Amino acid sequence: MKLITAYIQPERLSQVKQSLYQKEVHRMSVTNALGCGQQKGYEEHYRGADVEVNLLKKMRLEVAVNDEFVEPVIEAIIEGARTGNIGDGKIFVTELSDCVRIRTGERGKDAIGG
Amino acid sequence: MKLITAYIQPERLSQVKQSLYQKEVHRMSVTNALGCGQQKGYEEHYRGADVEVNLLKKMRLEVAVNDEFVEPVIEAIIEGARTGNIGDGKIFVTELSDCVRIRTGERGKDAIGG
Amino acid sequence: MKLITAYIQPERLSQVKQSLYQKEVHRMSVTNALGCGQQKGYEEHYRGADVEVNLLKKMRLEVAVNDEFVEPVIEAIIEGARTGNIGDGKIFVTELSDCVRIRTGERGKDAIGG
Amino acid sequence: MHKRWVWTWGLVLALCGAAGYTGYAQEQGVSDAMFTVNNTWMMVATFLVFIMHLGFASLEAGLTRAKNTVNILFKNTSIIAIGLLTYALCGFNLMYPGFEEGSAGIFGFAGFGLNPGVDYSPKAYADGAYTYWTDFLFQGMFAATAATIVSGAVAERIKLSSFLIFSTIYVAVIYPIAGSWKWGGGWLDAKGFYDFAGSTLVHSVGGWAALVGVLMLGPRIGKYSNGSIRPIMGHNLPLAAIGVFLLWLGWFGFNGGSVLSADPEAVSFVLVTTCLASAAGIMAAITTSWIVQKKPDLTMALNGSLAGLVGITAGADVVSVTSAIIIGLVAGVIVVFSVIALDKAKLDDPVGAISVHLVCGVWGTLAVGIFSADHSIVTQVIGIVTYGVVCVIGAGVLFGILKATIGLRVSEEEEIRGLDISEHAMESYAGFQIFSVQ
Amino acid sequence: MHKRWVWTWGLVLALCGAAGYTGYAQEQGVSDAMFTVNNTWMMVATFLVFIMHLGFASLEAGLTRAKNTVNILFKNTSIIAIGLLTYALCGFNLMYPGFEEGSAGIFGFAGFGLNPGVDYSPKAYADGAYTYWTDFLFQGMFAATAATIVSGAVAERIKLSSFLIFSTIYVAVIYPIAGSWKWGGGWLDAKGFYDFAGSTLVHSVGGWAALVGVLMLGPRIGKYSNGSIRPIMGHNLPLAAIGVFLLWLGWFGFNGGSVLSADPEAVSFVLVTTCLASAAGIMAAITTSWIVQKKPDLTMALNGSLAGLVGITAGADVVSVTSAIIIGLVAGVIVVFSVIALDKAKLDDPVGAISVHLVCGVWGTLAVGIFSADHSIVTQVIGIVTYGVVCVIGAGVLFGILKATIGLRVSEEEEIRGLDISEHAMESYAGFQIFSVQ
Amino acid sequence: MHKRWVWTWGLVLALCGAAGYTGYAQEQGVSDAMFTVNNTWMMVATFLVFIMHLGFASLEAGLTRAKNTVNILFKNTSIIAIGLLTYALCGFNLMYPGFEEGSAGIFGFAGFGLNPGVDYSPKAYADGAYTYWTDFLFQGMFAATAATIVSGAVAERIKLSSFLIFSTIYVAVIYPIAGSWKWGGGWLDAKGFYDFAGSTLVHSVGGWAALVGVLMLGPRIGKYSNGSIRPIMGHNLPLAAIGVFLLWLGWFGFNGGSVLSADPEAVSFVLVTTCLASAAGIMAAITTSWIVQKKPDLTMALNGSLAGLVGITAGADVVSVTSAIIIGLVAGVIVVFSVIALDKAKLDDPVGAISVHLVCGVWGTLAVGIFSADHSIVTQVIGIVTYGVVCVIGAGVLFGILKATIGLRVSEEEEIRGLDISEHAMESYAGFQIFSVQ
Ligand SMILES: Nc1ncnc2c1ncn2[C@@H]1O[C@H](COP(=O)(O)OP(=O)(O)O)[C@@H](O)[C@H]1O
Ligand SMILES: Nc1ncnc2c1ncn2[C@@H]1O[C@H](COP(=O)(O)OP(=O)(O)O)[C@@H](O)[C@H]1O
Ligand SMILES: Nc1ncnc2c1ncn2[C@@H]1O[C@H](COP(=O)(O)OP(=O)(O)O)[C@@H](O)[C@H]1O
Repeated sequence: MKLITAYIQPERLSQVKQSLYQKEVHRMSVTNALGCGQQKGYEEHYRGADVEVNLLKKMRLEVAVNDEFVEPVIEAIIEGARTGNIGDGKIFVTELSDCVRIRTGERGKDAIGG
Repeated sequence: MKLITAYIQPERLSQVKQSLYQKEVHRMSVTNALGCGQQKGYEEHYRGADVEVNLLKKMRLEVAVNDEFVEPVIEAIIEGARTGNIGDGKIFVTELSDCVRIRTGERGKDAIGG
Repeated sequence: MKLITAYIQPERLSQVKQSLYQKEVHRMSVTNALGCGQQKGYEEHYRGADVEVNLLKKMRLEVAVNDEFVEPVIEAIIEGARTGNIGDGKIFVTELSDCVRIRTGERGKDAIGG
Repeated sequence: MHKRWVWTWGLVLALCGAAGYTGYAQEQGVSDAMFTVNNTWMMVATFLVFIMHLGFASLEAGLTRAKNTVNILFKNTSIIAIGLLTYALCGFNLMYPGFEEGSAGIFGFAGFGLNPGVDYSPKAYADGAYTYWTDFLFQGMFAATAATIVSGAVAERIKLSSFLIFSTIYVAVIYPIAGSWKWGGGWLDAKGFYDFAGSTLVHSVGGWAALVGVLMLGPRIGKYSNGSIRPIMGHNLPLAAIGVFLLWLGWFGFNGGSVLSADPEAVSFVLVTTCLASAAGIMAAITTSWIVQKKPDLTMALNGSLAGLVGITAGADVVSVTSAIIIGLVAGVIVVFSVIALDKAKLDDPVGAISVHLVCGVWGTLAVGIFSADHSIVTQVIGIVTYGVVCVIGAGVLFGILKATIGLRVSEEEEIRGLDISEHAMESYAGFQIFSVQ
Repeated sequence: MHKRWVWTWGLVLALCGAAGYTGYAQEQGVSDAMFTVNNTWMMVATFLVFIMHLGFASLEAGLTRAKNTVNILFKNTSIIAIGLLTYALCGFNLMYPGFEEGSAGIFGFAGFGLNPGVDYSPKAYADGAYTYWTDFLFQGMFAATAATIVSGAVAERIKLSSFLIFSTIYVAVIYPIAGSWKWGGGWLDAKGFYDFAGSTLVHSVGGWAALVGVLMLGPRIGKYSNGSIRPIMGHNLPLAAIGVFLLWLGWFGFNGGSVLSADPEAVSFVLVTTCLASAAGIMAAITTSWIVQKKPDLTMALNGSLAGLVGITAGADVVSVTSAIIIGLVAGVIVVFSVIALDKAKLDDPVGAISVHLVCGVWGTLAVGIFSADHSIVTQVIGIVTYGVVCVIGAGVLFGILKATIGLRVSEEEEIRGLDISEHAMESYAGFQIFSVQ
Repeated sequence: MHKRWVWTWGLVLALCGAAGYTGYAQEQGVSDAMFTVNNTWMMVATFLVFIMHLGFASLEAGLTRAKNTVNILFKNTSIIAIGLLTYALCGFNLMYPGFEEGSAGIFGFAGFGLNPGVDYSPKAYADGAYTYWTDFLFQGMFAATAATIVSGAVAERIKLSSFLIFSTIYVAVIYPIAGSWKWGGGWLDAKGFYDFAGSTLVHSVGGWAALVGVLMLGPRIGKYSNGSIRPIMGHNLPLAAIGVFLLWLGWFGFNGGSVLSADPEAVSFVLVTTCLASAAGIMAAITTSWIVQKKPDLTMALNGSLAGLVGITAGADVVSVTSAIIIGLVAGVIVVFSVIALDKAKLDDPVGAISVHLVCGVWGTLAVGIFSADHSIVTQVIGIVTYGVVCVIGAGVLFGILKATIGLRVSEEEEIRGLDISEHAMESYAGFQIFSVQ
């Protein structure tokens, strides 16, 4: 099992969800995040003083999947999130030792999906 | 060491905290998240147009623990969060390679707890 | 590759960013979080009733790095975040199996940085 | 047709006389200019009472959770519309049915709709104090406030449809009939009961219904658990503060307009007692909450202002400046203890409506008997009890029927998700990250 | 110099007569006291119209996204400043150029700047109804509202500089010249066209420009995608509700002040029709949205209030109470269907300005012909069409030139990031976590 | 008893004469109707000044961080209460002690409490301009504003208890004594110093204390670090905009009421200069900030409005329309540069109170000497300096004693956590995710 974490542009979220649905992935968790990377920030002015803002709004997606779903999910995220511009985001994959469904107590592979 | 990440219903948070305290787990981090899963979403109407909302409010818990605490923590979270309804949430467990306490610079097992 | 997750005090964020920049680390993601640990909470009073607040505001940093950067990043975070007071925060390190840059589709070590 | 001003007028004159001012008002007919300025003043007072509805909406929304804000705003927007339309349809003519002078009337009805009558002369209508239309609109703005008071107390759990039905009937029938007994020149007026601008007729009438509503609905989920009180905090205190300042502003018209003419001495004196009572209420509530709760509580300071205002409303024109300050101070202390006591009794009133409007309304009505030599405390008690009994029964029957039929309260799931989504399918702050563990 | 009051006066008197009230106003010269109360009333009305600008700012900000709030507030703050300054510079003298009586004037200009003239006598200026200064300020507050109406419709995508240039010219030149045809005593006035307080002269004039703006700008990114409508929700509904209550408050002055004296009967009657139309608009919009959308929509209730108010504005003084309620009910129904229909037609109006101000403005102007025996529906249609043609051409040419030169719309990147950052480099809610996927 | 109106009256008359208007006001005794309309106007002006307190509360809260909002609202709610109560206790009688005419008084006290006197006759009290009660309430509403001005400048770091003690004494003693020199008919009035509605007597008096407070407190943590300015952004700009619009609304009463009668020509002229100065201030501040800061800054536009209003306040009745616009334009430019300059000087004023109220207050007072032929710039400078010296000393001593005893500033930890939690144990936006890295 793997945990896939992706940072994407907020306005791409519904597109990414669409792509994931097409790959039959219906489970995910989303968090708001601020990202700092290659993408240029912007200046804010307030009452005569300036401040450089380089933490830009991003969406953080977490999808826990069984191993055979890793590549499809990565593809789906790329498909939904890519615009070709700097700032499109990153995907991180980590090993998942275990997974528990709280409602039923199921464990492992069965708990992840459906 | 393991990192336990759990998605639960927001209104169960204080219950879960209570259960964790009973197992002598006093450290945790909480983030707001939006979750999409088996739980049905709802429709919003705004000025004559509808929109399907399927990202529901969840709380994301992170608890870093030494290995012997993994099962007690999972039990505690289940105890506090379970209502038996769809949407109760999931728990994910990942391997933790290292842990550092910023204040003291302590590392590993000692840094996690007390 | 490693994923470094740190919880720090919100007001230390710009300091930590500064330290990371000095180590040539320019990529990171930040999320707002609430933390519960050794640090004492506070009481809120509202219309005659009290409530104990022990989830304090924290910033959650995520930095994905290649292995040689792990120690420099940990040092930089400590340098920027340490005040010596309880509540300074924690750093967690997990193994990263893969990393993908959405824009280019690059994978692994190359995708993490520059 | 008898109108409220007839009965109040005498007292205003008495006060004017007392303050060393005699004069123009006694003239047989007032001049055109005087008629115009009187009417202009009453229209300004009407605007001020109107803006109280925004005050209530803001205060109630501010002191409740973000997930119920659309619902509260919706209720308040509906109520002003319902209030004005039903008052035009029947309320006005139920409240001022034209009881025979000295007839100790209990019920009268002057017919449906607005109609100044064939022999209507604007200036003669109220001896040059205001026109028929001003009279209707000023009184109509009052009417809706009674229902708005209930709105805050039952917030975050009442079903929208039940609330709207309740409000419509309460405001269209119960409020005006009960009001006719005093302001309409009915039996309580004949008895000498005194309530200048409505500590009882408006605020307690709303407050009693609020109490009944709270009793019949029960507390919000999570408010009282395991025997302890878990505060459910208001989501937007600037909004609450805006509400209270607007309510105070509105009170200039609520009390100042209740003089029912622009009489300079009478109106300006009423404004001074009103403002000083509010200021005293604030200081007393701040002090009390600082001592009792250890920290100075903004929401108590805000409630203190309203407490002072409700307290002075019954006697703003018949008590001295010093008495006004005392009335306000006492109200400010009372309101803090009342809020705490109701919570101890597990009566969950999110905005403190019962404490502010009912408890301080009763206090203000009693205070007339205490601080004004011309009024008897016994008569005041009779009035208070009468309104209490009638409103509790009226509200109880209404809420009871609704509970037995369509139900009073939303489901647990709807309450947890919030009434905005469940009743309106809308969010009040789209895009904002708002998380509540309650 | 001819002023608006001359033409309105006759109708007010007619109404007063009809309502059984004759009297003081016909006197040759009013007393000093009457002059003072008239002028005081008109100043109060001016304040109320002023506060409508805050109402518009709040409503527009509330019904759009948080990332464009600074921009909206900035536009509304600028507009009141631009409106007053240009009205002082030329607007006032373009709108009231002093056409010869019965001359059917089309264009006149009484010169730049404010100048009451050498033989100015405050009391004689408007037969004791108000001073020159009050006249200017009251009319000046009206002027800026026309541009504000446009602001909401083109929000979240128009370039700031283009909007400011457009507004300045529209309010300084087009609004007053068009206004002179009726209120300035020009040819439409001579034809018998009737628009009491501006359903057409203010609201439709703003509404037509809003329509042209929306057509030329196109919808906001993401509003209509793949043939379906994706609602873009307002970020702060309490702010929107504050806006609507303040607008209603302002309407007491907008309509009440348009009587152009403190005449008790005329003003108070106008206030009653105004309020009842608003209340009826609310109830109708609630009911319609509850049926059509399945859930009761707060923003529709709020729009319903404004719809009723805009609807009654043309005839508030010449229709009966019952007619006022009917006008409000119809407006409340219309506004809901209009909002939905415009969306179907992919005309993206974030706040419903076209539906409220243009559609209901047209309805209100027609309603005068329907509900008042003294006015012809044909003449009303002539007026409506005239203003439509002139405003569409005027706004079209202005927007067209701007589009061809400096451009009308911000870039896609700026729109996605939000106008607050891209145009002002500021955030409206610093520190708040606001995420929008649109 | 001497009252402020006596001294102002002559000038109002002079103006009226100048404007070609002579007449009714000189009559021996005004009619009852005139008395009533005068008093009604003054009461309306009182309401408007009252609502300025909500304006200040909203503006200050909006321009500071969300973690200090409860504290700011609490201070503003307290100040209006403290202001009214102390003004009733002693302020009114310190400010209008009844100096002998031409006595060049420095200190007088007419006794504690409110008491119109045994021979009080409402109409004779101020020659039919207003009653004793109206006089008190109007002046009382003014009093509290001086302390409110300080509130914004010292926000986010001052200890609540110290602030409340400071305000109480400043408003109860220093403001009224200083005020008595001009409005109370004291020595500065005898010298010919002119300040129509309080550019100096209210705004500078508040502004000087704000300056002293800022100097003694030091900047907020993190504002100036490593030699550079790190802006600390206001958390709610819609709230700030609401504040400014309400302040402008209030200014209609602040300046319009300072005519101290409803004189149509005088009041309406004052309203026109007031509004045009505000509009000019907005446009000048927008232009200046657009050029200097590269982007148009909403908070500067809002400050520009207030700058124009403060600037015109000293001479609203004695300068021409064109002069009013120039005064506003200059104020709008000044305020932007002043804000920037204070920041460069590391004087941390979160809301720009010093720039708006002190700097533009001084400018406005000087402007009377520049733009009105009847007033000497030398006398104006004497007045400005006098108030500067007295207020700096007064505020300095008060703040100094507090600093030496209970302390002025909260601890670093409390400041970082926010005054809402540390002073009140409350949050202003419960449930909202608000994160600030400052
Ligand atoms: N090494 C990293 N660690 C954590 N987050 C990262 C890292 N690299 C990128 N991100 C996240 O991905 C987002 C996009 O990265 P950016 O460098 O701007 O674009 P791109 O990958 O297209 O060059 C960043 O804003 C940040 O949230
Ligand atoms: N595979 C997954 N990846 C990420 N988050 C998940 C996954 N499955 C569930 N979740 C999270 O858990 C929440 C509850 O899941 P849901 O399927 O609704 O309930 P249940 O597990 O009781 O059937 C979701 O809203 C989501 O936040
Ligand atoms: N075991 C843990 N699991 C998850 N988060 C933790 C853990 N320990 C600490 N944290 C996070 O680190 C923050 C600081 O911890 P705390 O114990 O208060 O300080 P310190 O580490 O300096 O003693 C906490 O608020 C919490 O967010």
